[in-house]
Amino acid sequence: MNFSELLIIALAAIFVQNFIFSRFLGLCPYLGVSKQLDSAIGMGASVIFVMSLASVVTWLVYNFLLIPAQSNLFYKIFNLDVEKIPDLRFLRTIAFILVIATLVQFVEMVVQKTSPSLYRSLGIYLPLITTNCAILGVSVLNIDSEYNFIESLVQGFTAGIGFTLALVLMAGIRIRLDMAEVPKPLKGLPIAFITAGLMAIAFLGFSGLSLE
Amino acid sequence: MRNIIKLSSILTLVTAIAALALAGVNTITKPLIEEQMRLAVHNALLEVLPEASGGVCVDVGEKKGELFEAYSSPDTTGLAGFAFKAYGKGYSSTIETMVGLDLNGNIKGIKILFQQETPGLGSKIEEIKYGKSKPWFQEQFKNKNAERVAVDKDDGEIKSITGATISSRAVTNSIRNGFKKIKPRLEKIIKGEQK
Amino acid sequence: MKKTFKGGAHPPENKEYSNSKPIEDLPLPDRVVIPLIQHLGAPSKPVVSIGDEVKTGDPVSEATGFVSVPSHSSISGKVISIGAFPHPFGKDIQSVVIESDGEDRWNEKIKFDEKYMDIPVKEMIEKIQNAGLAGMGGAAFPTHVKLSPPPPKKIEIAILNGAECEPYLTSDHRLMLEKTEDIIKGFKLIMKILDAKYGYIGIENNKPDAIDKMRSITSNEKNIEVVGLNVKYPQGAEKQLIKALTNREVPSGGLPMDVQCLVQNVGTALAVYEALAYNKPLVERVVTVTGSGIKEPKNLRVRIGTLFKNLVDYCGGYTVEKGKLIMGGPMMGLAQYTDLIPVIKGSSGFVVMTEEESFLEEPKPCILCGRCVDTCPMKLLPCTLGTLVEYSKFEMLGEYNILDCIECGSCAFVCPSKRNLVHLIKYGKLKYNEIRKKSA
Amino acid sequence: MEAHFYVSSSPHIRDRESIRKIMFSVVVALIPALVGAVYFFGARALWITVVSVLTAIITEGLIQKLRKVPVTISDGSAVVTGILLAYNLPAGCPYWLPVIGSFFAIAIGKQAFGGLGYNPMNPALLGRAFLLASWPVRMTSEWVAPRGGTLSGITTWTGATPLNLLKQARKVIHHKELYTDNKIQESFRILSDISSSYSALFWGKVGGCLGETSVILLLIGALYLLYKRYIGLEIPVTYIGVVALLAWAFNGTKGLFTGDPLFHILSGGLILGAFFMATDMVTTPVTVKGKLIFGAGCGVLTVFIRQFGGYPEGVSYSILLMNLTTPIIDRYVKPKIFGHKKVE
Amino acid sequence: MTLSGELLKGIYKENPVLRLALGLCPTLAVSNSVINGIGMGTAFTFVLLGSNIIVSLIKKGVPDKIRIPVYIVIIASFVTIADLFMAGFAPKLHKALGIFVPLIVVNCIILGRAEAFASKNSLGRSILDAIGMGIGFTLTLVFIGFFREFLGDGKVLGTPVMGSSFEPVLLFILPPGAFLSLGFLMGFLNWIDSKKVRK
Ligand SMILES: Cc1cc2nc3c(=O)[nH]c(=O)nc-3n(C[C@H](O)[C@H](O)[C@H](O)COP(=O)(O)O)c2cc1C
Ligand SMILES: Cc1cc2nc3c(=O)[nH]c(=O)nc-3n(C[C@H](O)[C@H](O)[C@H](O)COP(=O)(O)O)c2cc1C
Ligand SMILES: Cc1cc2nc3c(=O)[nH]c(=O)nc-3n(C[C@H](O)[C@H](O)[C@H](O)COP(=O)(O)O)c2cc1C
Ligand SMILES: Cc1cc2nc3c(=O)[nH]c(=O)nc-3n(C[C@H](O)[C@H](O)[C@H](O)CO)c2cc1C
Ligand code: SF4
Ligand code: SF4
Ligand code: SF4
Ligand code: SF4
Ligand code: FES
Repeated sequence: MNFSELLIIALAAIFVQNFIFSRFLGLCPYLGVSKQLDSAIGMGASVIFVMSLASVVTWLVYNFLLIPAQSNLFYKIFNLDVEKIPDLRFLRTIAFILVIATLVQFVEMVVQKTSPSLYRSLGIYLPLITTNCAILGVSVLNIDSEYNFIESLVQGFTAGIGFTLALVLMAGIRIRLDMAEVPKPLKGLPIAFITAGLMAIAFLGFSGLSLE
Repeated sequence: MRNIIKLSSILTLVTAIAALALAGVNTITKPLIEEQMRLAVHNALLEVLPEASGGVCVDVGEKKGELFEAYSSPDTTGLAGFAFKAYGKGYSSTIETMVGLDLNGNIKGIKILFQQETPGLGSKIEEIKYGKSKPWFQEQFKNKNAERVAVDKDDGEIKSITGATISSRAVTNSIRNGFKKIKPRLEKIIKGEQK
Repeated sequence: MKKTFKGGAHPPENKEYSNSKPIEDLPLPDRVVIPLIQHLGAPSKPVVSIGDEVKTGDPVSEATGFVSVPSHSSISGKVISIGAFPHPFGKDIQSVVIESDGEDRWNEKIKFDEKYMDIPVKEMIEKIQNAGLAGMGGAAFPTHVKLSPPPPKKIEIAILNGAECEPYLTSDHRLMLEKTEDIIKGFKLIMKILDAKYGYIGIENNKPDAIDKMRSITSNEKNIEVVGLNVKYPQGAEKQLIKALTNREVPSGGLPMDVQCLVQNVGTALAVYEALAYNKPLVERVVTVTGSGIKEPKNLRVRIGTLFKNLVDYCGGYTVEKGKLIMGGPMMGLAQYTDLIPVIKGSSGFVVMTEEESFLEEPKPCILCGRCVDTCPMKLLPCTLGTLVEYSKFEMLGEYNILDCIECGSCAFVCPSKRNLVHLIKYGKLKYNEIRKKSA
Repeated sequence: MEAHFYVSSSPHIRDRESIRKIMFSVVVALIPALVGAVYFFGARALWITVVSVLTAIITEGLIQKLRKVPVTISDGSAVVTGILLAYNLPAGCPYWLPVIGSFFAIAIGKQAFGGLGYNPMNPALLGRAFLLASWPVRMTSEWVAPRGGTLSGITTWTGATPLNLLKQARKVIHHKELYTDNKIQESFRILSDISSSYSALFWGKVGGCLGETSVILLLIGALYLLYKRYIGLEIPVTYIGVVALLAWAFNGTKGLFTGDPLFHILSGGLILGAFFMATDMVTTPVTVKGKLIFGAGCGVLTVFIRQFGGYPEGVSYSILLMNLTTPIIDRYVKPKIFGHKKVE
Repeated sequence: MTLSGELLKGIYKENPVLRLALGLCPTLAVSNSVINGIGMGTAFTFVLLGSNIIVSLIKKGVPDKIRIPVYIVIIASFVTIADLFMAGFAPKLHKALGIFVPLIVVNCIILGRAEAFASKNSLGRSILDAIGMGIGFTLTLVFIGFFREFLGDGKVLGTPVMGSSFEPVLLFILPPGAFLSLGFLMGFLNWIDSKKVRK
């Protein structure tokens, strides 16, 4: 595996194809939890964690259970012919969403048990995350891009970082907008969208990035 | 405890029903989807290698679906040419191009299979000018030697798209380099055929 | 060591109106209004009734606790009224009104006591309280309280504040020139009371004559040093002065004694000397009457309770019909709506500005230029404080340490958007304290 | 005589500085560069600036009328935005470009947020970024060669502006396998010739956006603003310093520490950006420490985009991106408050 | 509420995107052309209709504790069906919409309607609700798509309609254009509302 390739995946996920500014994934929490800095940071941390975890687990599910290839557990365990392995790829969506939902529940339980203080700061965001398309999105993207295990992990982790970056920057600006004479009809969500648009314009500065 | 078991079994049941229903749908759509994919490739092949019309295309790639032989008759005799897929990193996507070649390595036609370049800029590699039926950028490649295609900015003959040199270069260079890579294999196949 | 602090502003000094005018005695007024609140702390309680005859220096009220001081009659005559009268603080306040008999008969106990240096410290402090001393540098905090730090605290350095950094004001300047010996005597008394090791006298470099004079008088005192300070507002603010002279920082929410320092105004030192050596209560003070709204600006020795109008008349009257009357300097002083207010212990000066000078532009939105931040001597973020108050985000004020603001006005002075930052901050402090009380 | 007194809260005196004075000083400081632009690129440079400024003023006035708030076009901030936007355009661009750009800058970049003081990002740069994204061909190919000079500032190369030339040459050298020998040799020659453009870059005899080319004329204006204390050195110095350092370290083609820092300082919009746009107070941190971070961040991003980005120049995007961090910097980077032990 | 009200509310008054601010990701992501909007809207409406029907039918039989997971499974099934059929019959569109077809599963509108409406209302109303919401969603996508395609690419439904001298405002077809268009559209609706209130 090539380090510079991983770096490219990371830079793309954070800057060039930022989940918010370019891929449009995870906008609900982006707009919902960006009113305060503390919650933005908390949410960001939770998303980074869950995204990395989800990338890994869904990758494993897909490659060991769903696809008809030698990596499939059916092949390994039952010594089936590759041709005869059931092609379960059509179950991808349903499998991923269930895995993610279970995962988030599980994480919530573990965090609650092991670190009540962490739970207090992150716990409230965890349920929100299940229905966040960024998590499912990164899982599907990993598969569509035919990434291997490490690449998927890197994309999951860095996409979470990109999301957090966007979220925290937005929170900073929104606190300021709260104390600005924004024209009435634009107050609230409209100006938040316009701000996101202008931020996306700034992020165009990273477009065409290539490491050479 | 009992409750948990009950809930889990309901959930499992629902999931199982769903999975079964989906399996049913899948058996209907799977052949359709596969046919669509095959058609996409096949149509592209026919477009870039009209000589092969009537014949079939046989996949000879090491990696599935990368390199094709084309025959002029249905019984796979009479090698008419080759086609291969070229991949080039453009401005914002990896551009995938099907390239048709005659036996001398001259391009018979190209077709962009996939690109996500900027609309209005890089995506002009697929632009069809008013009153024309084929994309002008791709038409330029006809009858050029695949080994020597280059854009005007690199002293070549392919007129690049204004403001989208990167995309233009990506297509052109991917064809040239792709051809260079498969050339030895093509020569081998041609030799084998002549024997 | 740099003899200054970080930040600060440079307002035009405008001291030339009066800095070369020797102190003149204002003729006795016909009547004086002596407010029962002239100091920080509990109000005093009257001890005279209407019709009583009083002599100059007789107490008219008594302290009502440790942090409180009595007031004294500043003329001889008859008490004609006790009631609420206009006061420089902007509201009507209980005052004793005395009509002069024109004779200025002084209380007999007020006379020179040769052995004033030898009385015990405890008695000295009592005498200072009985003399009604409250700081003359502006805040009017009872002097005896400052001079009796609670036992574990020890004052190492006593500081005499001769900075007089407010524009226009020159009363401290003139006092230092004309009463140099007495001030030093008072300062030495203060040092004795506190058992302080060192004494610093801080004077801004725009008063070289005062520095020279003070130096010549203290040349034999090993432990007293006269220090010239950068001319910069608010060099005279306690914390900034201590920083400049000793490089110590009074901790947030703390007092000078937390860094073993004490600051007294030069006028207070003089009053301490007179209280101990002559038994003289605080019945008069030096007041600068100045500004382009005054015909002949002067420095006047004035009896406490004299109405400001009397001062103006003595100075030739106003040059304008409309303008602004400020008790104190233009940076921190209080604007007055009438000139029928009495001189009080903390009145270091009155400034009258013309209408044009008093014109203030409409405030505009903050452009975040950061000038206020650069200038704030406390290193706060005045712009943010102002905006938070404007948008009623009072609960966030603590995060930006609003209570550390000394209300010096530097930020509002430099703001190109002309925002009323100090006004906002004062209001913010009020609201923030309310919130804190509620949650406590 | 009964006198009448005004009452207000302290302080009762105010400094003479005002927004208007500051803004018009910036206008004055920008004039030398305009004179230079007219000299090098012809009268069109002037007209583009005029069109841009007028659009900015009219847009601001109209929107304020529509919003029924006081019209503040006389405070000069729209004029500054208009001029700076014009300075960011190629001299050969059609007149509708400054019109649309200026409109976007004021209407969406500034007034949508409430007007002066409330906008989170630099309006002029937003206008430029909008134009660049919308009409990239116009914005990157309407260069005019300076009077008596070439686009590249090097007499032997005429094709492109300096940073573009550098970028293309570096690209060719990194991907030798894709290019003809001819092309590769040419690229090496460009790299070795690049230092001969210093003087052209310094005086402004080089292609580029109309207000960015002349380093000396911009510095004259900047010195005036520094003298008047309307801008501080914190941002420009850290910005330019970091660019120089990183360019020297990483921009060479012969390994680390072989780059050409002087070329990177003089070329592109760095001087214009560092002194006139990264110093826009509304969109930059208020504290000294914050400004140092801001400047350094701009420097890092500029070199990063120049080196790896799709654009040859990174100044405008760097400043815009750092604008986004300003509220966070202002929130977490506070001065050490007098009497506090440490910043929490 | 009247039956027609049930149908119409989703179009303007309770438009899921513009009023409830739900389903923002697909709205922004696929609104760069009218045809994408139609495709996405159709798939979405199909899933919403299907899941609303089933949820409304089984609403009594599902224990509260596992309501959400069951809904998710139901929704995911319909999404998969839509996904598979789209891939089979409209491969080009399928490719253009990319991962946003499977992502319908997490689209908050659908789960939201299942939770807030179908699980509490009769089958008929649930169907009307789904159709109304679906149309509201589709119309929004198509409207923004039209705007962006027209300004950003000079085309309507993929056909160039402006003369060759028109230089499209590329930004509108790029990601920032999506945010700006939606922001201003929402602001415009607020403005209209404020006018109405004043009258
Ligand atoms: C928003 C945006 C999108 C762009 N998209 C493309 C693109 O799709 N293809 C491309 O080759 N260049 C694209 N560019 C890059 C510029 O147009 C670049 O200047 C150009 O590729 C250089 O080519 P030239 O030598 O023809 O000017 C894009 C630039 C911007 C700002
Ligand atoms: C509640 C309170 C208690 C104080 N106690 C003391 C004290 O014990 N010792 C002292 O030197 N100063 C004390 N001070 C006075 C302050 O140090 C300071 O001199 C006074 O607040 C006026 O300062 P200013 O004129 O700078 O506002 C006290 C002030 C207040 C408000
Ligand atoms: C902004 C500001 C400026 C001040 N300037 C002076 C000054 O120039 N001279 C002075 O004696 N006190 C000044 N003070 C008051 C001092 O902080 C302090 O209260 C005083 O010197 C204590 O002496 P006193 O108790 O004898 O008045 C200033 C206070 C503030 C808040
Ligand atoms: C030193 C200085 C630099 C400025 N730079 C810019 C700038 O880069 N872009 C801009 O639109 N306005 C600039 N302005 C004007 C003004 O601050 C700007 O219009 C505000 O950002 C609008 O709220 C500048 C003003 C000053 C004083
Ligand atoms: S679930 Fe996805 S599409 Fe729906 S709003 Fe949240 S982030 Fe957007
Ligand atoms: S401003 Fe007033 S209180 Fe402050 S130092 Fe000057 S004279 Fe003293
Ligand atoms: S914030 Fe307070 S201390 Fe700071 S400059 Fe303003 S008034 Fe003075
Ligand atoms: S000086 Fe005024 S305009 Fe400048 S930052 Fe402070 S409050 Fe804002
Ligand atoms: S409402 Fe969509 S993620 Fe929360």
